Amino acid sequence: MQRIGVFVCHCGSNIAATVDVKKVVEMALKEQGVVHAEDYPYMCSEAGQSRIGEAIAQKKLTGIVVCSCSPRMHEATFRKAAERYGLNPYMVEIANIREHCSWIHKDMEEATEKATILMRAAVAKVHLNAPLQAGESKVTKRALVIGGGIAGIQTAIDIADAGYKVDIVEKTPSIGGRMSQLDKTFPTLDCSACILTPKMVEAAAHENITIHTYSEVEKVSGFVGNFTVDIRKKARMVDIDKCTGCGVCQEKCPSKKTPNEFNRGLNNRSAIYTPFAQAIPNVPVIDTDACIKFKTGKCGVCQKVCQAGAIDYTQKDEIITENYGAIVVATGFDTIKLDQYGEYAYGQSKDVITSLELERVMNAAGPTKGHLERLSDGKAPKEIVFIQCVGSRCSDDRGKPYCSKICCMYTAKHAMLIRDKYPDTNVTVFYIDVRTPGKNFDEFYRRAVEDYGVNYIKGQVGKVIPQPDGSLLVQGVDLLDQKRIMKKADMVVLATAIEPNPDVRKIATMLTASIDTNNFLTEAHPKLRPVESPTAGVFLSGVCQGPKDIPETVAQAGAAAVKVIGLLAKDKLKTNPCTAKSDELLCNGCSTCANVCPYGAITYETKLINDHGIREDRRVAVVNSALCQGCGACTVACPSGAMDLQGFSNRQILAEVDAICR
Amino acid sequence: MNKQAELIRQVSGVEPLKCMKCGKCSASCPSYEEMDIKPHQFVSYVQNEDIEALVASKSLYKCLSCFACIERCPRGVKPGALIDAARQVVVRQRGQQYLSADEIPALLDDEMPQQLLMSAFRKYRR
Amino acid sequence: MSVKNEEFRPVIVAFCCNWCSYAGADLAGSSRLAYPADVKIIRVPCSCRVNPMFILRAFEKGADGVILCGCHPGDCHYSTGNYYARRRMTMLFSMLDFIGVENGRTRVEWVSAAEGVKFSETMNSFVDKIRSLGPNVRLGDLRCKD
Amino acid sequence: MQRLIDRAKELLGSGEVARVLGWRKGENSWDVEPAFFASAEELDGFVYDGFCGANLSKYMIEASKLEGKTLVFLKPCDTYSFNQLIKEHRVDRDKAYIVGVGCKGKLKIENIPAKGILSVEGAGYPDAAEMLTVKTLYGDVQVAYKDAMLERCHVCKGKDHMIFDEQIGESADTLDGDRFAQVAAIEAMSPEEKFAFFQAELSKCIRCNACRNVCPACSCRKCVFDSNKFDSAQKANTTSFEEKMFHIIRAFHVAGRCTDCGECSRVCPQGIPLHLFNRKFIKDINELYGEFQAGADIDARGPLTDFRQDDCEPSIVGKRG
Amino acid sequence: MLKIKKTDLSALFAKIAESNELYLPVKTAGKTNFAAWTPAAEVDLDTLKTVKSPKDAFFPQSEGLYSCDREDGKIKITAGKLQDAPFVVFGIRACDVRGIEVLDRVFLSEPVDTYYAARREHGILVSYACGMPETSCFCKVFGIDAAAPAGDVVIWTVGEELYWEAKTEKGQKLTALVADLLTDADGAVVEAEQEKIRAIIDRLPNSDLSLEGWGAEAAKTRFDSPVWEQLYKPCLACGTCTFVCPTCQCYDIKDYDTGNGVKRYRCWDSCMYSDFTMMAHGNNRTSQLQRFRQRFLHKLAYFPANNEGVFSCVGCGRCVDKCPSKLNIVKVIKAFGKEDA
Repeated sequence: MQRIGVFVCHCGSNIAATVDVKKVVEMALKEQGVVHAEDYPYMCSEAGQSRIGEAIAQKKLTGIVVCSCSPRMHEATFRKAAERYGLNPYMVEIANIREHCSWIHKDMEEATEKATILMRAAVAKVHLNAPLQAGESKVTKRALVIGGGIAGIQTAIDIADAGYKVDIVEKTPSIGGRMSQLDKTFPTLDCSACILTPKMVEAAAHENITIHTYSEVEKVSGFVGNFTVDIRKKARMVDIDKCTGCGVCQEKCPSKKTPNEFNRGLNNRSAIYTPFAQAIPNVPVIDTDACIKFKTGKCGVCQKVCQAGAIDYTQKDEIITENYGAIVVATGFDTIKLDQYGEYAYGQSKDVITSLELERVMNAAGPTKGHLERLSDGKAPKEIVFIQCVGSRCSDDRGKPYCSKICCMYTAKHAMLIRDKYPDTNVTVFYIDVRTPGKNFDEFYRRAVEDYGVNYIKGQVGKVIPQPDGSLLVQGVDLLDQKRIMKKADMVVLATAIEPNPDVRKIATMLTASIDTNNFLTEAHPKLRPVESPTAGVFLSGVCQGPKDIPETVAQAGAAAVKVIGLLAKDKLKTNPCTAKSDELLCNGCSTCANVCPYGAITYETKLINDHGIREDRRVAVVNSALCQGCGACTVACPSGAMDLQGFSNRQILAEVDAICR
Repeated sequence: MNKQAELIRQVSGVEPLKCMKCGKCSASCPSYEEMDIKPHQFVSYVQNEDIEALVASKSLYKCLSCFACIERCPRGVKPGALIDAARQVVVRQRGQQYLSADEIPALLDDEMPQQLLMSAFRKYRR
Repeated sequence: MSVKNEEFRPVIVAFCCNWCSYAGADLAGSSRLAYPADVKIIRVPCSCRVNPMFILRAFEKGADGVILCGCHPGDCHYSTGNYYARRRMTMLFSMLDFIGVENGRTRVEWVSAAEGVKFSETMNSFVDKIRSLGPNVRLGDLRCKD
Repeated sequence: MQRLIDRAKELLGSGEVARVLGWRKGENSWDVEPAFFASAEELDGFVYDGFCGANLSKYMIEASKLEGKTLVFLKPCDTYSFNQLIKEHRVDRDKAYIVGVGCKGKLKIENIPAKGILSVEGAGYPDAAEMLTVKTLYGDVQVAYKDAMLERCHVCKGKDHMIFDEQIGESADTLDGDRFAQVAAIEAMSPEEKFAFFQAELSKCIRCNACRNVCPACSCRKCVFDSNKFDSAQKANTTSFEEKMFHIIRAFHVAGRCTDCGECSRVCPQGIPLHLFNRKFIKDINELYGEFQAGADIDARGPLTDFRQDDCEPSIVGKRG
Repeated sequence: MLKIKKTDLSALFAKIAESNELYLPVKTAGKTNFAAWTPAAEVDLDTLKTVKSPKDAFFPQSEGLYSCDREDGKIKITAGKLQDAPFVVFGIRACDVRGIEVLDRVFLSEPVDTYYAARREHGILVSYACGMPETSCFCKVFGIDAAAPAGDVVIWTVGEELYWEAKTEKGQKLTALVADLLTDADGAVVEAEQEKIRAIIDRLPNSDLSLEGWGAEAAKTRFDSPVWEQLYKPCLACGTCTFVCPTCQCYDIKDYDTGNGVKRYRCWDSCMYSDFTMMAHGNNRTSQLQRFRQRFLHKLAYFPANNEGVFSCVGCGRCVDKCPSKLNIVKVIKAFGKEDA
């Protein structure tokens, strides 16, 4: 049986002017279990709190009801006070008689009656309160960043600078990501490599950063502060410690017919290769599908020419297991496949290319050494047409329903660069809308029109028809002039929609992080927690969460890093004790609760259960209190009532209902 | 809502509000030059419930029912289906209701617009 | 209760989620936006914490109306809770309608922390509705009445 | 029937299964009880005919705890329940050897309007007759097989077994009704009529829990109506509210999980059409969240543990017809 | 011997109801159960067996014992009201009358159950001979004559008329009350009807059921029999058999929190339920086999052991009709008969 104290606050006249506080005290004393009741002008004041303390000591109170302002205001205050005076903080309940009563009612009798009922409900609840202890779990002071693009690199550097260890896991042979494939960046037109490479070097040289390239996350277990991750380090066939990066092997390699991924397949590479000159680490890998040695057993040229003796054909994939306190997902994006867009003749004509391919064409290290030329015949194009929104804003299943966000800006960039370098080349852009919010963005687009004479036409292109003379006929409409346009072009560039890296689905499943219908990772709150996943300890950086450009990506990377640092700075995590708890005797093991848990906090174990003398192995739900956030979705999903929420238990809420209705 | 506009929406199953006015339909249309009201305008005519003008338009029978606009529309708006439905409205105005495919051969005459015939075939084949 | 012979004073239970609707009710309070004292609020962490049994229990014990308030869909603090609540309540309300309980004794309303005005207006209109329906006789337990 | 017995004996003999779960002859030709058979001799009491309405899926919860495999005979509609139990980890698929048996509609003795029935002839499988000959103390009568069928057979879900190891026997088309017609008819009533209808039906309820205990979806180790978790434990109805509460909550707890197997209505001693509650939920789910048949697909997410961002609001309840 | 035309029955009921509560078989939503008579009630005397036995006229499924209410911080206790007005149970069958006699042995022996005793004191039984016995009936096995039931008044229907004979003082009082509506009749008609009924009963499949081996002895000889293991398996652990049974008398006592106090009530319980007699340490019968065995041994062994050999089964056959798994006491008796053979 509880011994309950009720403390009614006047809040100056805020409450006392409309609620007869003396009457509430009098009514409280009639409630079962209430052994003490008093009123005071300011319960939250030092003096008010010490009165609570005295009552706890003198009346041996086991539970407290404070009738005052909203619990959102002072619940924490009174919980701390109770704890100070030796009572478990979760034995405190607040009856909100200010915001929900005195401030909205004028009639004293009515307000007093309502305040009394709210007090009763709180008393009824306290009767069923149980002392709760916040759990603790230790934090592994090391972070994992999945993805080595600009998002991952920036996050890693920021975390490492704060003094914590970070591992980057990158699937390809080098870090750098999409940004390393870009030629120039908007809106400043500085060289992408020039600003990225220093970051890559900084990450590689950082004492707190370990980079696992050519590696993939294989398995994740654990929870916030305590993740255990298996990482598959794929066999490079090149000893990373011995290799000097001289490049002789790549020159001598006889297998040179593999499409070069880095150049989007616009030219070929050797079987042993580094993806690009500034790669980090500057150590090649052997593509065993292309390598003659691996296909036929005969060759071994690279091994012969390697002065350092770094080539090792016997290497096997290796799996390492590491512990982390936090995980950042920075898996980036790719462009969508255009197989279904036959009308743009991509794939039919070599001169229809995507914007990312154009980046490579314009880049000095690209397939044309930076010369703008047609990939079909090497001639300089005189008419270039850009088509916007290819696969973006598309509600059918060919494309994506969202705006890819970056295309308007990079197209303006491309147009401007071309007009600048090749003034006799005409550039036409077919657009639906031009979207340029952002600092100096619209100015940039206007410069393309006003200073560089880029011809913008509103209207999506209907089709691109390759002509016998090798040119391309672009059929469209100028919607503003209501005019059919048949434009002959030498090159067509498609602003292809971007989509999250397809691997992200696998990773999200491993992390129990949720993913939306477009495969973007879901943030914990779209406005207030944009860099956190709903799964505690998992953070989001870059395009994996939604389309964004480089400055936004870097900003989000920093934000994610701050969240990680905030987590790793703690030695132990205090967990909210108001978590779900399963009654093993009632649990059916049906998994219904786990299906609705947004945090993956519920797992199942087969346990020997002693149910009033009947012993049997049963599959029962187990809640990880470090992951559970206490929403209660599981408690309602559970058909047998085995799952309950501490602090808001079924019986507590029902007691409040009963008290209000009686 | 205007009854005829409602009818067109029902018959075509098109939601004009989904249109983002990109013009790809017009850009794809082989009869664009022949039309007074352009394919992308079909949508706004229905949206604005200006069915009289749409029905009076010669575009009604300039549309070849090639359905390129339907295939390529990124929003699934189907201007071709709208114009098909507008023709249906005309048919109904003349007091003729649905045709069964068997009845068509008997009704063929030289004055009947070929386009109507084509779209009837498409309609009943579907 | 003290007022008995006067006009019908309904008992109304309002379940409010801690993060949006309860805060919205607080805002209504601090903005002094009045609504009838018949409404008594129970704080729950999330609308998805509300078991249909709580609602039936309220009616059993004499409530005349029950309203559930949560964050707007998409804004749930726990990201998905109110989506589950929405389906559960749709099902429950449909069943109550099916067995002949007057429509309108139950309601779900999404009220954000910034919508003090909406909270107050919602409660006013809900109380009006319940007053027009009169006392709940079809779902109450007679033992609580005498 | 003989094929079933032969196959069961074969599987028992080979040791492939440790026992057989089927139906056993009763005192009268219509009194068929679910039963376990452990030997070939015991199988002489096995019967499979029109009176084998009992859904054996739920017995597999206990059978899953026993050593060895259990051969279980499941009719097409029973397999939905079995699938749902697999999905909820209540039965062990590996402990079951499922023989999908054909079904030509199951009979309910109460549906034969005759007093003092001594025997019913014509219900035997495989050649169930179109007309049943009913011998009674007060003379013989003829009843159409169809007229004596359970309600659920008139709205049969189909002849396909959702899960099986092998199939024996033919099924017949028995579907001749609209599954949701009665629900729709009630929906069309005024609130007063609806209330009067359910008041009359539910006032008969004696809280014997037969509906709950036979229900394959009600597989909780301890029902909320037997535990103190919600202060809702009751043994008998004391007021009309409790009857409503019990049946609404029961329907809610099985919503999205109920396969509409119809066992609740079959066993109710007071003939309350309990399936109406479940079917109301199924109809709502189909209309509001898309067609869903519990137990058809083990991997499908249950409609109440799922959502769409553009789901309808609860206020739709007042707006729909 | 008196009689009344069937068409005049509503007048009879109205007359009885003027000064008595009247319970009789009423059809609601297709099923017939005993219920209070109202002019609007659909009285159904044709149905042989009501779903529930009429035992709850004397031992209701749930009844308030007393209530505690909070009044100004004090607790006020109000005892439940005892039956103090006469009531008539009309149309109760021979087996169900025997059922009441079984209940009498439980509730009227020391300590006397005052709630039950008050009802028995004020209750008048108008019993009704079974014109058309059913297949599931086996009352003859327990020495019950469905053609001549016990009761305060006995009635028979023959053709379009209902014959009436008072058997006790209570019955005569009731007869006097409705004397205006009754006319004299020829007793020979009833005797012929009785012969007809007995002839049908002899043809019933279970009328010759042997009770050999049952009685007090069975508690020892049949408790550990492997037959139980065979029998109980299909049992769903529902309470249908218990709740339709005219003799099952177990109840539970529970409290209902009204918010302002507590109402203590008792309600039928079933030994088939897993939480029957549940205690802190668990249940003393841990398996369904034990619970199943309990029910039948109670009827056929423990009860006769304590009541001069009287079985607490009356052969009404309701469990035979209503068990969802088609288990019943006849099956149990026969299974042991076969085992013995």
